[in-house]
Amino acid sequence: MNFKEIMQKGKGILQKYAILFGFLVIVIVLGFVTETFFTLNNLFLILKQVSCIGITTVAMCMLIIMGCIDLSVGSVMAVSGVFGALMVSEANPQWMAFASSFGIDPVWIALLAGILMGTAFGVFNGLIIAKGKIPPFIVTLGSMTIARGLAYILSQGMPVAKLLDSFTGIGAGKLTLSESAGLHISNTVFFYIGVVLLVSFILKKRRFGRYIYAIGGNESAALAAGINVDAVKLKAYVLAGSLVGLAGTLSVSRLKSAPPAFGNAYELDAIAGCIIGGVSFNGGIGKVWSSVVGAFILVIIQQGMDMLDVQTFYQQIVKGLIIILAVLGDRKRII
Amino acid sequence: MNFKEIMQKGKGILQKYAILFGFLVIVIVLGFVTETFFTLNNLFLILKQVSCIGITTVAMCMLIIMGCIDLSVGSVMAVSGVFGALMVSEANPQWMAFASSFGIDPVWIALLAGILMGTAFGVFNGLIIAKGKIPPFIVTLGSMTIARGLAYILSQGMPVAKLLDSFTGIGAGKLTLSESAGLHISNTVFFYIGVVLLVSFILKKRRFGRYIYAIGGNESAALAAGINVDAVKLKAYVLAGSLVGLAGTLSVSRLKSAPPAFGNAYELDAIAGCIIGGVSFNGGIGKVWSSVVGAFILVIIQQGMDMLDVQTFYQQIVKGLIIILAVLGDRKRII
Amino acid sequence: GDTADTSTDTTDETVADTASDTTDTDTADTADTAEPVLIGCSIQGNQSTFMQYVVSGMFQYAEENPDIVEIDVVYADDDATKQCTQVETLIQEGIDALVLNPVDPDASAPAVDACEEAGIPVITVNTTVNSDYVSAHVGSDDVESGRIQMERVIEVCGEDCKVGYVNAVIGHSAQVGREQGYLEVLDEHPGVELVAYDTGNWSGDETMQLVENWLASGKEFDAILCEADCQLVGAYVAVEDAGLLGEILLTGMDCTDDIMAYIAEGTVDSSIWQDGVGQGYHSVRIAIDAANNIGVEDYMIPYEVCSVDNYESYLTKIEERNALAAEYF
Amino acid sequence: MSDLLEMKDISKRFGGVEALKAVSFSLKKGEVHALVGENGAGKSTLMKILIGMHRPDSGVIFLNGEKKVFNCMKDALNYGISMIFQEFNSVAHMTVADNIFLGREPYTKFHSVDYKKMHQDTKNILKRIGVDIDSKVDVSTLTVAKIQLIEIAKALSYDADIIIMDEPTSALSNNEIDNLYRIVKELAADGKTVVFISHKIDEIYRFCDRITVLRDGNLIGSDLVDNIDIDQLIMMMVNRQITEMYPKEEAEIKEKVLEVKNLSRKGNFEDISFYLRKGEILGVAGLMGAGRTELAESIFGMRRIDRGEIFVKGKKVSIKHPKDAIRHGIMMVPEDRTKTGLILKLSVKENILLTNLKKCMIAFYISKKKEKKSVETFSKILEIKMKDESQVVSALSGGNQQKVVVSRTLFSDPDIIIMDEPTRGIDVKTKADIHALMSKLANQGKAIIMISSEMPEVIGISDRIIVLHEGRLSGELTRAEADQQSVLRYAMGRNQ
Ligand SMILES: Nc1ncnc2c1ncn2[C@@H]1O[C@H](COP(=O)(O)OP(=O)(O)OP(=O)(O)O)[C@@H](O)[C@H]1O
Ligand SMILES: Nc1ncnc2c1ncn2[C@@H]1O[C@H](COP(=O)(O)OP(=O)(O)OP(=O)(O)O)[C@@H](O)[C@H]1O
Ligand SMILES: [Mg+2]
Ligand SMILES: [Mg+2]
Repeated sequence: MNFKEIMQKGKGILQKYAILFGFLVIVIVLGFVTETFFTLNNLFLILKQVSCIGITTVAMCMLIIMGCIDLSVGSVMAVSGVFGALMVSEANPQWMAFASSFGIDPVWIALLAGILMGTAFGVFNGLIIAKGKIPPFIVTLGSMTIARGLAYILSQGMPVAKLLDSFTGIGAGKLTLSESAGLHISNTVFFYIGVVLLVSFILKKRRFGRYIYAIGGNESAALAAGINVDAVKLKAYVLAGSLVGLAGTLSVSRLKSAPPAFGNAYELDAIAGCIIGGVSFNGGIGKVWSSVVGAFILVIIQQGMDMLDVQTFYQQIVKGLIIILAVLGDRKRII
Repeated sequence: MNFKEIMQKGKGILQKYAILFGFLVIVIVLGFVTETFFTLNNLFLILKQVSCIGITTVAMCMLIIMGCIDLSVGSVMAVSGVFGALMVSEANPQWMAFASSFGIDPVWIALLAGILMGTAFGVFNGLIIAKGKIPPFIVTLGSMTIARGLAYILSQGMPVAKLLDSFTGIGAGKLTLSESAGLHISNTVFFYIGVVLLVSFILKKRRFGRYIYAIGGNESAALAAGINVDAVKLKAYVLAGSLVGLAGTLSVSRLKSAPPAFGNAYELDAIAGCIIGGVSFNGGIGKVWSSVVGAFILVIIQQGMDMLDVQTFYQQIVKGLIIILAVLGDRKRII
Repeated sequence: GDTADTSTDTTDETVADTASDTTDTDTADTADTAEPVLIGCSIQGNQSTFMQYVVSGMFQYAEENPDIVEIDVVYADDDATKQCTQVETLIQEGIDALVLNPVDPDASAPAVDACEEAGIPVITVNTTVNSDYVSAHVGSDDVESGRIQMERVIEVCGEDCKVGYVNAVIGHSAQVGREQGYLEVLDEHPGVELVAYDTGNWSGDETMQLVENWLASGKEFDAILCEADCQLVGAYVAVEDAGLLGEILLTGMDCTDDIMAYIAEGTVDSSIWQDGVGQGYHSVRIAIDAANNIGVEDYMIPYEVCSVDNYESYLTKIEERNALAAEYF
Repeated sequence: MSDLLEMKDISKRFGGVEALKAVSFSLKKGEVHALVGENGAGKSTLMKILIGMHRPDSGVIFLNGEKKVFNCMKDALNYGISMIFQEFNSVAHMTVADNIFLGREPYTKFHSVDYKKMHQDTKNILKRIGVDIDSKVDVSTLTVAKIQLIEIAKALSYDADIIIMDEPTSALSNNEIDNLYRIVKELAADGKTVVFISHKIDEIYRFCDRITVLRDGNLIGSDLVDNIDIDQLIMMMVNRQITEMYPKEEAEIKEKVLEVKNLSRKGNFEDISFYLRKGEILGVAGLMGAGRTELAESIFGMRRIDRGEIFVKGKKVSIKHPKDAIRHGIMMVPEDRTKTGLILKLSVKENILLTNLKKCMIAFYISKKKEKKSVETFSKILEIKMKDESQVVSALSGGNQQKVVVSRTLFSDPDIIIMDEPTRGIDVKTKADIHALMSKLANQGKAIIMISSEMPEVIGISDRIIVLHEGRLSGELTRAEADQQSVLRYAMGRNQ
């Protein structure tokens, strides 16, 4: 291999992993400029911060790979959280009574209710997209508004508060590694890891996952191969909906309150996370892992800007530029 | 032509104009339920309400036909409006002095500044999309954040107020048809009509317009046909940007104040308007006229719900359902 | 109350930099060596201009006292999750006290819990949070603002007037409190007819469309109340277009520039004055005390009605406020 | 022998187009059955109904004497019918193995996809049809020909009783066709039934036992190959006599108009030099993956070249974009009409006029009248079968679509025309028409480069032939020297 070839190869690798390199640069700069960035404490903090939106990003990732999208995730997180919280809110005795009537700990009912609400929206989106043959963008634009309205109706426009401690314990709970050093891993992190592993497995190792890639890559080819495209789409939206419902319920449990305005514009963060991580917007290409990287980059950038005292107005500009540069770096030869 | 064929044909027409039929149904219901809906006064009010967002919808329509999208229109309206307003704000003497220094009425400088700011974002979006080969969704997701940040920076986070009367006169001005009956047509309506005619002409009668359809239909075929795809894309984004800048400046002039938070989520309304009107989300198909119909439907629905005192919560649900039903009605045989 | 040394930990020597800053030895150090106290300020967002005035007040205090305080301001974009996240980051950075402007009374509570865990005192500003741990609150009562605005309307228009009001973003603490104030007063005055209400989402444009549609449907009002001046500008244009300026009383909150100009003209009746700069200023002052383990108490600044009758007396205040905000943003 | 399958009185219309009018069609076990007809005759539509992709408006299907309804392709696959589609159906960013096993991936006992078995099976299948492709590469990196082979492999791997091949050889060169011939014969010997759609007459006689002819959606006839001779067959297909398949007019060959020197593009072609003269038809032959398409696209500016120079009429030119090429008088008919040739959603008119809309402008706008006149000229010359000029091209049959692309090229009146597989998927009559047209154009002083995988075509109408082998120029032949053997020898890289 001569020098030129080595250069070529280097270029290729750099291009392929441009995002990761950019990510490293950001991390190193932050490490140098701030004192607290490179501490285990901060690592766990970042993990915790990533986890809820991270779960939603994983769901989005799966849909983007399938050549679809879901604009409703932010609102569905809200309505799921609100619905779940109602089951365990001392301020809403009729719902709490309903939840208690099942004879099991209302906390489980709440978790289930949240996930089911997400699933219901998944079914709704999936059915209309698969059977109605309407572009996902437009269906989920509609359901985004519907879910938000429902969140307001259910909560009567006010945050659902006074949640049972056992429920808020889900989000607040943590695994303590070292009491003295204050090292804890939040519960939500384990949920996140679980979701990442599960969806990775499905995408790589299950037929369903392969069909998601096939549909995203070439829908008519998938159809010609005898794949029940409609069923796969429905299934994917249902799975994504459940994950979003879970993310919403976990967030609410962390927040100890369910504001109906919650999750506004989270769909954009989730999409940005996927794209920054390298999931192709055209479908058919991408890994769950990419969405994890993207979600981390977004959280770390936010943290970095807060740490470096970047003014709020300028933060928006930086964030916008980073979204564009990330993809630009990925697509074009930057060296 | 036998009976079956007539039925077939009828079906075809119904399908083709499903949206228009739905629209008529809404209008008729509103006419029956409220007293004031079917008055000329109200027609002109609707026209006025449509006009600014309508201009943005026309711009969006052109981009969607080209197989692209622009998520930044809401923020760009804000930054254009803010920038224009600064030129004529008595509260910002340094900018006003700058505008006056040109020796022409600052009102024109303000209008120009607003349009130019929109154009600048058009250039930015267009260049990155065309040269960087990045999906428009992601580029404009980035510039949406950037434009919003810039609007806040320029306005220092406060609404730009105390605008010259001659500037607010642009939006407030109207053509009085009948003084006694209070029949006026707002100036902004004429701007809207002008934009609709201009863009219709371009799309139908200019080569540039044909190329937009060609690129939306099949980009690589357009390239192979010798179309300078990059240049056309850039040009389309620039044109769209200018129109959005105009819309932003007009809105601000109507509102007599330029809040930096202005136009939040307007991109969704503009997209919804196009799709409801029947512009294909896959590109290559659609007319400016469709975007007009869509924008009207959205405004009329909003008005209907306000008139009927439907509360926001339910309004959102209705709006979401209508977006979905409109497209569903358009795609599938409903009869 | 003095709650700053609730962190009665026993493992002082092993406690890493996070939790130790507020221990007695540390604060003593701070006082002696005159190393400035680091105050974290978590602001709900910049959707309404008002928060900028509050932040300006904070900066003003910090600038006046550079030796004793340093502040670090972050904005949460009206997202409670983001606020909790940012507060966690602030704690990581080692702040000595937190000034919290909660996005939501309940949803922002975990941010307070996090401070409690780290032994960092919390002062809330403008909006309260549902937590016992908060050392003090600086602000004005939202319910009160709704009450005095509605009372002003009834005072001018009489006991049997027809009113409509435009809410801020539904679920926001300011909206919840102010609407509650409206409804309380309406309950006390059964003669007043509530013709219509809806939300303007803190947007002038949306409010304009809403009021236009109200008026187009033949609804009649004696007064329209807005929960923020950034909405009132839209209502103003709608009323003006309908040729009803002067016939419908208009009132808002926050005394922004454009509305003050309308009040001077006499086309808008009033706006509610809330001393944002003062809230910010005093919140930092009190936070320093809390960080230094000095006992602190709530500090309430009452709302005032700024109307066509008395607006001159507010003009200089507003000028100062705007100059200050322009300096920091 | 009773019928294995019978389609009875099948009718299908698409909007205004009656694609099939009460067509009946039957298959016997173990036969290779040719389905032939002009472009747009309804061959693909009939087969798509059989595979369950389209639902017939009326008519019934009997399989082994039992009435069956196919609602979707899965049904057909379950009944043992598989199909190679005329338009390829592969997922570009999946591997070869993924594509072949799409929809029926093997599972391990832990219910996860068994990649090991999948790749092993893929290797076996590919070996069986004699193709050397790595099962682990992405399909996106393969040439049209290789993708075609994978489509064939996929259809075969279903182990179906009835295999429909819709123009399987259109992208293949002779080696592959021979291979396919062997496979088809094996299948027939195994008692499988093959439906073979092709426009290449010689292939039909070589491969098939029985022929069914469609014309304009009507069944014209069905009989054993032995009972129909070529003239008869052509008569049935086009309803008129074709006198000359390669009507070559002797044109006067003049000065050089195009010359390329040492053109290289990494991974595609190396050091290609040749010239083209006015009035000349230069054939470019080669096996699959020889780099002909890449070469043509690079000259036309659709791809970047790494090295080399291009001269047009003696002047060195820089071509970075198709528009540059067009400016220098070069036009191209692309290889894949749906991917790069046409904008399927737009009308015939818009597609034909796209490149040279300038001609239809009056002052600053496009004139409808001028458009209509221009389109009429070309639709007459090439006899494009369409409702009117505003019909969307996606509703035309493959052959008619190809004519639209050719019309566009002619409309912009170039001096140099590059045609990449210009008659791929075109029926005999139109093929002859296009050959005649090329000949006429050359006579009018145009210079033509024609890339073709059909040996008789290359030899039939070229004045000179260059042959590519693995991205390098391996030989050049004059019309007099050229015969099948010599061209093939060069194509396989044996220069001596
Ligand atoms: N999806 C469709 N929509 C509308 N019309 C169609 C569609 N598919 C086929 N047609 C029409 O049906 C007729 C038959 O087309 P088909 O593709 O079956 O022809 P074919 O015999 O396969 O021709 P070719 O040899 O060119 O492939 C044509 O007139 C075509 O325009
Ligand atoms: N998208 C691609 N990516 C990488 N390599 C490619 C790509 N397309 C083609 N190639 C390679 O370029 C070479 C030339 O391919 P090309 O399509 O030009 O061949 P061709 O002679 O036109 O053959 P045919 O048209 O019969 O398939 C082949 O080696 C092929 O593997
Ligand atoms: Mg066909
Ligand atoms: Mg080729």
